[in-house]
Amino acid sequence: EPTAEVLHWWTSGGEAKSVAVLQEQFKERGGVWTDMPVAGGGGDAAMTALRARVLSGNPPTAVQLKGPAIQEWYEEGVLADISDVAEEQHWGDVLPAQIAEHMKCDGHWCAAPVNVHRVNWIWGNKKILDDNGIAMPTTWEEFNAAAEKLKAAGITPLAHGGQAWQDATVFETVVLGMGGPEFYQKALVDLDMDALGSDTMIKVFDEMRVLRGFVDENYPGRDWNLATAMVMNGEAAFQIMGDWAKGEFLAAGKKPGVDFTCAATPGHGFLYNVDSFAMFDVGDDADKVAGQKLLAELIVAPSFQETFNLNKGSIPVRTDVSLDKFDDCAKLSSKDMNADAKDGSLLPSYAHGMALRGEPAGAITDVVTAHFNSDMTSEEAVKQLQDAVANAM
Amino acid sequence: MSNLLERWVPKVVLAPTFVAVLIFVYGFIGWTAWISLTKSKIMPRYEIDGFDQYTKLFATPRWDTAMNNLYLFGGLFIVISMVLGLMLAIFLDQKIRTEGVIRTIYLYPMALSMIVTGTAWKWILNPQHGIEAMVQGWGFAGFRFDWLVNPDMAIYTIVLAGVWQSSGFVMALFLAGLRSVDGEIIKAAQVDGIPNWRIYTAIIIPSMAPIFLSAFIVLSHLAIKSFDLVVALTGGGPGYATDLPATYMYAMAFSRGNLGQAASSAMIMMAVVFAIVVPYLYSELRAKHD
Amino acid sequence: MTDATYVSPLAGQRSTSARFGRIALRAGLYAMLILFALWYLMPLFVMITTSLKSLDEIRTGSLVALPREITFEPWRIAWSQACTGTQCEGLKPFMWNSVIIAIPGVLISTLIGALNGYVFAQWRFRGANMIFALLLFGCFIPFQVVLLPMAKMLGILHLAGTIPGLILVHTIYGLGFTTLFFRNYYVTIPQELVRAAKIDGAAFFRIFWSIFLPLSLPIIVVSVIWQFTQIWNDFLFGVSFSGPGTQPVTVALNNIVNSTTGVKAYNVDMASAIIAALPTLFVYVVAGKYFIRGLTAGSVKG
Amino acid sequence: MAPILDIKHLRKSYGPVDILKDINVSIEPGDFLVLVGPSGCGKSTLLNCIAGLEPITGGQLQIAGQDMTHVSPKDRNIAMVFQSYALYPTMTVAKNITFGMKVRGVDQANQQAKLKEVAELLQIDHLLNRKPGQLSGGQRQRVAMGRALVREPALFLFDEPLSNLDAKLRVEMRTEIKKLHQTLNASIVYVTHDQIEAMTLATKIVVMKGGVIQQIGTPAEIYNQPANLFVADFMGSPAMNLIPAKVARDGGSHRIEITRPGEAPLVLSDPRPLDLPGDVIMGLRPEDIAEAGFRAGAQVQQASCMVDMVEPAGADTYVVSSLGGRQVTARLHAETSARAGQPLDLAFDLAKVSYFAPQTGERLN
Amino acid sequence: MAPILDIKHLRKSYGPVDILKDINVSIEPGDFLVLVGPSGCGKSTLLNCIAGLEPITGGQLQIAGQDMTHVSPKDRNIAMVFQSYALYPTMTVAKNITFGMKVRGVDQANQQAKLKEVAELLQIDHLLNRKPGQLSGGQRQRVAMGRALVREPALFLFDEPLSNLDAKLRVEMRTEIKKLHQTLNASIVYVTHDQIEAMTLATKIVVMKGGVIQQIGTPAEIYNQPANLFVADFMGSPAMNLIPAKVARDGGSHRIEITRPGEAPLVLSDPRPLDLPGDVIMGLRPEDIAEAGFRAGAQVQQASCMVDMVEPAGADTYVVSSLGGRQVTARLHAETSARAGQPLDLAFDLAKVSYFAPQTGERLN
Ligand SMILES: Nc1ncnc2c1ncn2[C@@H]1O[C@H](COP(=O)(O)OP(=O)(O)OP(=O)(O)O)[C@@H](O)[C@H]1O
Ligand SMILES: Nc1ncnc2c1ncn2[C@@H]1O[C@H](COP(=O)(O)OP(=O)(O)OP(=O)(O)O)[C@@H](O)[C@H]1O
Ligand SMILES: [Mg+2]
Ligand SMILES: [Mg+2]
Repeated sequence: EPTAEVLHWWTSGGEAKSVAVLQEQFKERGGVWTDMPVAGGGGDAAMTALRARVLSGNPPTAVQLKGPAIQEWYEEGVLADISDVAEEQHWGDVLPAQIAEHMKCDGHWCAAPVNVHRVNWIWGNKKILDDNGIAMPTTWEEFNAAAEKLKAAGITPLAHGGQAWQDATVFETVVLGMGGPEFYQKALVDLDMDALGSDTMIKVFDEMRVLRGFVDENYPGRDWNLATAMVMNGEAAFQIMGDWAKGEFLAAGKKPGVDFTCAATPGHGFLYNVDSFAMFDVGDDADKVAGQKLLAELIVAPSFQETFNLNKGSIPVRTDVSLDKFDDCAKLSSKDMNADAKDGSLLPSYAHGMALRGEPAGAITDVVTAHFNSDMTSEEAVKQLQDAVANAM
Repeated sequence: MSNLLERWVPKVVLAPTFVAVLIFVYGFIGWTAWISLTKSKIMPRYEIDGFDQYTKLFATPRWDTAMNNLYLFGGLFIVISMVLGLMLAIFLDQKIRTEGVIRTIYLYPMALSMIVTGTAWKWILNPQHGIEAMVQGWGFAGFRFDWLVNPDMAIYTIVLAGVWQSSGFVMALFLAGLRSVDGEIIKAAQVDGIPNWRIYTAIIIPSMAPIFLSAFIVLSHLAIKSFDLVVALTGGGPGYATDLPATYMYAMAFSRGNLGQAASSAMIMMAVVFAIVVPYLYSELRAKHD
Repeated sequence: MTDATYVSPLAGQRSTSARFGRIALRAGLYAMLILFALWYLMPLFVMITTSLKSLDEIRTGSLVALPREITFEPWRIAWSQACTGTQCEGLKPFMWNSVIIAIPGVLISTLIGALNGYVFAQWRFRGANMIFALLLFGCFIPFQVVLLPMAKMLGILHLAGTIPGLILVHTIYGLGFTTLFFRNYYVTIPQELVRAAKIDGAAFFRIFWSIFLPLSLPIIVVSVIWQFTQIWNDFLFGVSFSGPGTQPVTVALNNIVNSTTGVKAYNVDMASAIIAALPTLFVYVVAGKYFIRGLTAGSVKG
Repeated sequence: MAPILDIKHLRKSYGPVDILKDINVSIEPGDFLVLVGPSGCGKSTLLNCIAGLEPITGGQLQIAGQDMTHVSPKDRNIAMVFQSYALYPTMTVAKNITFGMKVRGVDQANQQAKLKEVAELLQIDHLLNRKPGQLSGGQRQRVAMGRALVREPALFLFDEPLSNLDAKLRVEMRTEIKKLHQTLNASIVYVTHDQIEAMTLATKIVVMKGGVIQQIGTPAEIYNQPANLFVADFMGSPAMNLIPAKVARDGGSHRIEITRPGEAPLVLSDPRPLDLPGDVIMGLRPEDIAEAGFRAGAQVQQASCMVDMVEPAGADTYVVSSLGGRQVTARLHAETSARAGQPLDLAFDLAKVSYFAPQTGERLN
Repeated sequence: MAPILDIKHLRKSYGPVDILKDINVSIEPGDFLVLVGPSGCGKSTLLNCIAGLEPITGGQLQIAGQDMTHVSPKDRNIAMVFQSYALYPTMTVAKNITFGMKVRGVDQANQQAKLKEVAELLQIDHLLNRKPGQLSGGQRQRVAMGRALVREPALFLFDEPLSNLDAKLRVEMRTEIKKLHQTLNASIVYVTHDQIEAMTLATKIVVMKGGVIQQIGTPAEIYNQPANLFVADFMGSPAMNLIPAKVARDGGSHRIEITRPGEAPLVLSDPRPLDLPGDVIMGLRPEDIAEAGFRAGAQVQQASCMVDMVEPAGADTYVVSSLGGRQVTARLHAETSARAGQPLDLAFDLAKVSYFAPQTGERLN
């Protein structure tokens, strides 16, 4: 019988229920699911455990992995090939090409995608915006202007949590918004030195500095959900955060379009954060191999895609899943994804480990967060950015 | 014959520990040293590459911050915990009727996972929710307590929470030490007209010198390994203002998949520890020999 | 006779004022103790109040205020319903894992530490100090460094993902501390006791068992408190070297508390943390009773 | 003048066990009180109570006219030498001795002068840099003495301070203590098991037994007129001979008859005007039984006795004979010709006799 | 028969300090060796070396004919009473005493029997359930004794085992130890500062000073023929009078001249066939100087001396006079009529005199 030991970091209520669906389906198909959840640090703890498991010669069968980390593990020679399932299920046809690319190692399939989170969302408190006559901004200039207005009205314009990954999240949306998709690709995906050192980048940092002016002074260390609560409670007007923030709004009984609004961050493009499962090489243990295949098949199958993403707030990775049951924000997200996939503005989020491997991504974050939390000049930040990236290569 | 055996007993007793330490400490340090010379990424690789990792390490501003923080945090944390722990132990040693309850209160922070207490501290220290807001609410509008969000002061909040968490244990350690001092000697001092505080400073505490060594080692260990504390309280922030070598190392090894870098930072950290601890150990063990 | 019963008024005054001073001193002492107790309790207060609030109240109210309406739901959830993965049974199932890791781990490392300390303090041989120093330095090895080679070792020993494996790891890295505690306690015990026991014909282990262990209560308490806390609260080893069925409670707690993109239920988090700490607190209370004074009383003169 | 120490109805118990029962003693300034009694009778406990180291169960205690019952030890102005020494283990000998002075703010020069003086007196000047652990038993004891001697308290408490010293040194120390007492007019409470020490040092001796005071008096009183059988038996070494005797009036004097195994009773006569019952215990110290011809005096009476045992002991020879069913010891000079199993003429000095009631043990004369 | 203990050229030093220097002693089975010497001379250290508790720096040590130099204490078959007691603090008195037996596998019934016997002997049977911390000093010391007495080792080592007991108990204990020695024919090394103990118990006395043996001999030899000035001065209390004197041949005898302040020199004559130099130190014990008329003997010579001081001490009275520039003590009976400042006829027993060379201190006769 197919068996699978699944290492993942989806542990909180909503997430856990979502995975439980998969577990149910797996069991229905006669599989034995061993759960190995490890939360913490956005998967860091799970990665730590994974390394120990691999080194001790006992890797889990399937592991929640994403972005270039998949290829990194592949290079260590520990991933299994699931091309036969992928081909059988015609993944190539139903997945956006960019996203499919993340699932492949050396041309063959080695991971199965679960969902797409959009990172570059900006959330707004509907009432505040209406009261102050502000529409969702579409450019950073608009945003700045609106923010000034709010500030004058005594409202914190931007709710933000001063954690490195949140700083990076804002940063990448600014890079995308001010530099455009092409610049984003060059700077944060290809790590092009010229782009990193360009005037655009200086402007980006300038904007970061401006944004900090819109954040209340108690932001450092704040959890993202507390920032969300600020928007909910009318203490702040906006928050820039991935679509998981929607879960907080919904959990508090807020309605999209009524109590809060969702929109893409100023500028054009779609930053995605795709969760996926990589299959580890389990040798010739037939049960485990069967488990991997079954798991891969179920993950990408429409029924799981639908239920899972309904639970989690993200959107299905398949383009052929009906969105009838999804809310407006999700529909918007899906629409944008399909559109942006065509013009090359569907881009991996660097802040969430989709664009870069750990080392350069971390190096960039170090600079971003250092800049955001000090009085460093933009020029200095750009210089440090170049150094750090060079150092991390 | 049995005599010979007997002379070997102490060594035989120590042997397992010794072997374990050789393998699991010094073997692993050797392994780390090796890895620090390689280009290991997410997993160890064993091809020697040279001292590149060290060069990179020293070029990283974040590492500088981390090391400086370690000195500052370590120094304050150890000294304050020691002083506070000793003080509380002495207080508790005054035939306090509710000793059991108070002792447990002082100790409990050790029992709680910092992942969660960190959140509580974060709220307490947060100017918007915590003490500052509370005191301002009492009418002291000018009151400021914003260390947590001030990059220059945030490290002191780590000290605060660290002391909160560990001083209770140090107290317990000292309490055990205090309780082992012969009561007759204290009586003699009392009759000699020595005031209580002098009895502690001049007679009891000197005879607890070995316990200080224990406390020092435990606290240094905690200082160096403070990881949860930072992660939970400040996440290393604002920026990376409160980064410590342990968080740096963890970030390198596990978040960023740069084992070589992590290994080199571990080696540097151990070298520093060695430089600080060895002289102390030397003097301490020497003195105890006669 | 008369002047024997005569007490000068000054004397009376002085002794009442001395008594008054003593009472004042005592009061000050208690005040200090209570003040510190309050400081120590502050985060616990926040945790407990939060754990008694509903999530709504947390979202909308002040974080550090008293609950408007008390609910025990979060405790129930934490104990038996919170999701730690696909399994949503709270902390309950994980407690036992921690117990069977912690108890042997504590006992073994304390016992070996006591024996080691006994050797280092009372049976010194050439090079013993050197070994002791090596052991101490071992206390400083960063666990991040240990993790990967240890994983490999456990793999080799076929202990990966098992409870004995975890016990082994905790014992090894606890030994430095337990040895340190015991050694530094035993060096203060008069050597004459060993001598008398030797004359009585007792050998190494007998002396240890009959003379030293009974003298060690306070330090055993310290060692047990330390080791139990370390093992019980350990996350890194627990998460790295456990398998699916052997995860300790910290991993579960972490899974409840530490999800990145899920809805944060602070009340359940806090309740979980307190529940997870209860066994440790229990150990503190029980073991704390043995902080006994004057175990060496009357042994030797000098 | 107020007594320097005045103890009234002091009681002390450890749990249910009463250790000290209704102790009443007072000491005038300049008194040298020696406490004697069997091991475990409560001497150290009494000192501890005086010093305030043990809470007392009942009664009252004044030092220098002030009620000190509840005053802490450090405010009682007392110096004490502990039976168990209780040296500060981490301090050198010099520090052990000077520490008290340092705390009291005595200036450095004075400290050193005092230290030097006391160390020389105690012959420990070559040990000043040692730690207690590196000293012999007697040396430790002297350090403990030194710690007390550098002070000038209202009251000294010495608990067997010379027990571990050799005879020569003990004699020297005894002299020094006597000097100290006389020159400083110090008030001292002193516990000893050495009867010579007790006799030569004391101005007042307290004999205790089982936590109860048996007799308080000058050394001569205690020695010559013991208040009861216990004191008689306890003081003096070898102990006083306590011989059961029958008494009969014989005109103005008493006729005293003492049984002897296999011989006619020994008959003595006490001419003193006493009122004795028919049965008494007669107490006579060994030195009051001499070899005939070596003792002169109005009431010395001779009799021939069978010698059971001869014990030479350096300066003296002890001779044991069986009288009244007891082994009676006589102290003879070293050159005596007494041989075991042979009769010997002994001289009994009846002027020195004490009589005790057999039942109560109380003194009768 | 092989000696039970044979020590050859034993040396012991702590770091640079030599504590014991070339010690050579041997003990036959059944010997009762008493070690005496000033405080700090190395007695306890010697016991520790014999027991194997301190590693020795040089030399050799045999017990019962076997080389034990490097054997561990527990295999030496030795019982020891420590000067510092070293009781097991967490064990009751009963456990303290039976621990050794238990370790050696003595069965329960025997243990209890032995315990009972020893506890009664030491009068600690009511204390068996106490911990050491709840005992008085003397009680602790007796427990320490008990621990040794329950065993039957090849050799007993006692380090001042009776120093904290009262005189009466000490005499009783002394008798018990003597009995033990005689009935079990036990071999014993015994340290004491009590000269009576030394004299009455020893079959052999070793006098030490500064880690060097001064004399080994029977009690009578040590007392009557001290090997040098140190031994002469050390043994006996009050000490032997050591009087500088000028000697001149006077036919077959010696004319001995002792200076006196403000008076003509005292002249005595020793008829014994000796070969003395011109200057000697004359040693005469206080008990060998008596009041004229109280001492008989062939060589008793009388002379009138000025009394400087009179010290009554119970049974005796000591009289001090200045002779040869020294304070010379005479031991007189208690009823002497001597008064300070008045002359008194003293009788000197020259048969008992020891002569010493002033420079080397060695005995001359
Ligand atoms: N650990 C040590 N280091 C240095 N010197 C020491 C040490 N232990 C003892 N001594 C010295 O060795 C000498 C002999 O000590 P020991 O205990 O044998 O004396 P003792 O003859 O038993 O004296 P006492 O009669 O006072 O007990 C003493 O002068 C003492 O100071
Ligand atoms: N903590 C205690 N608990 C119970 N009894 C005790 C305690 N301390 C002492 N005693 C008992 O009190 C009595 C008196 O003890 P104390 O030390 O005063 O005797 P002592 O007269 O000094 O005897 P020694 O001459 O042997 O030193 C002893 O019988 C002893 O056993
Ligand atoms: Mg006593
Ligand atoms: Mg000694």
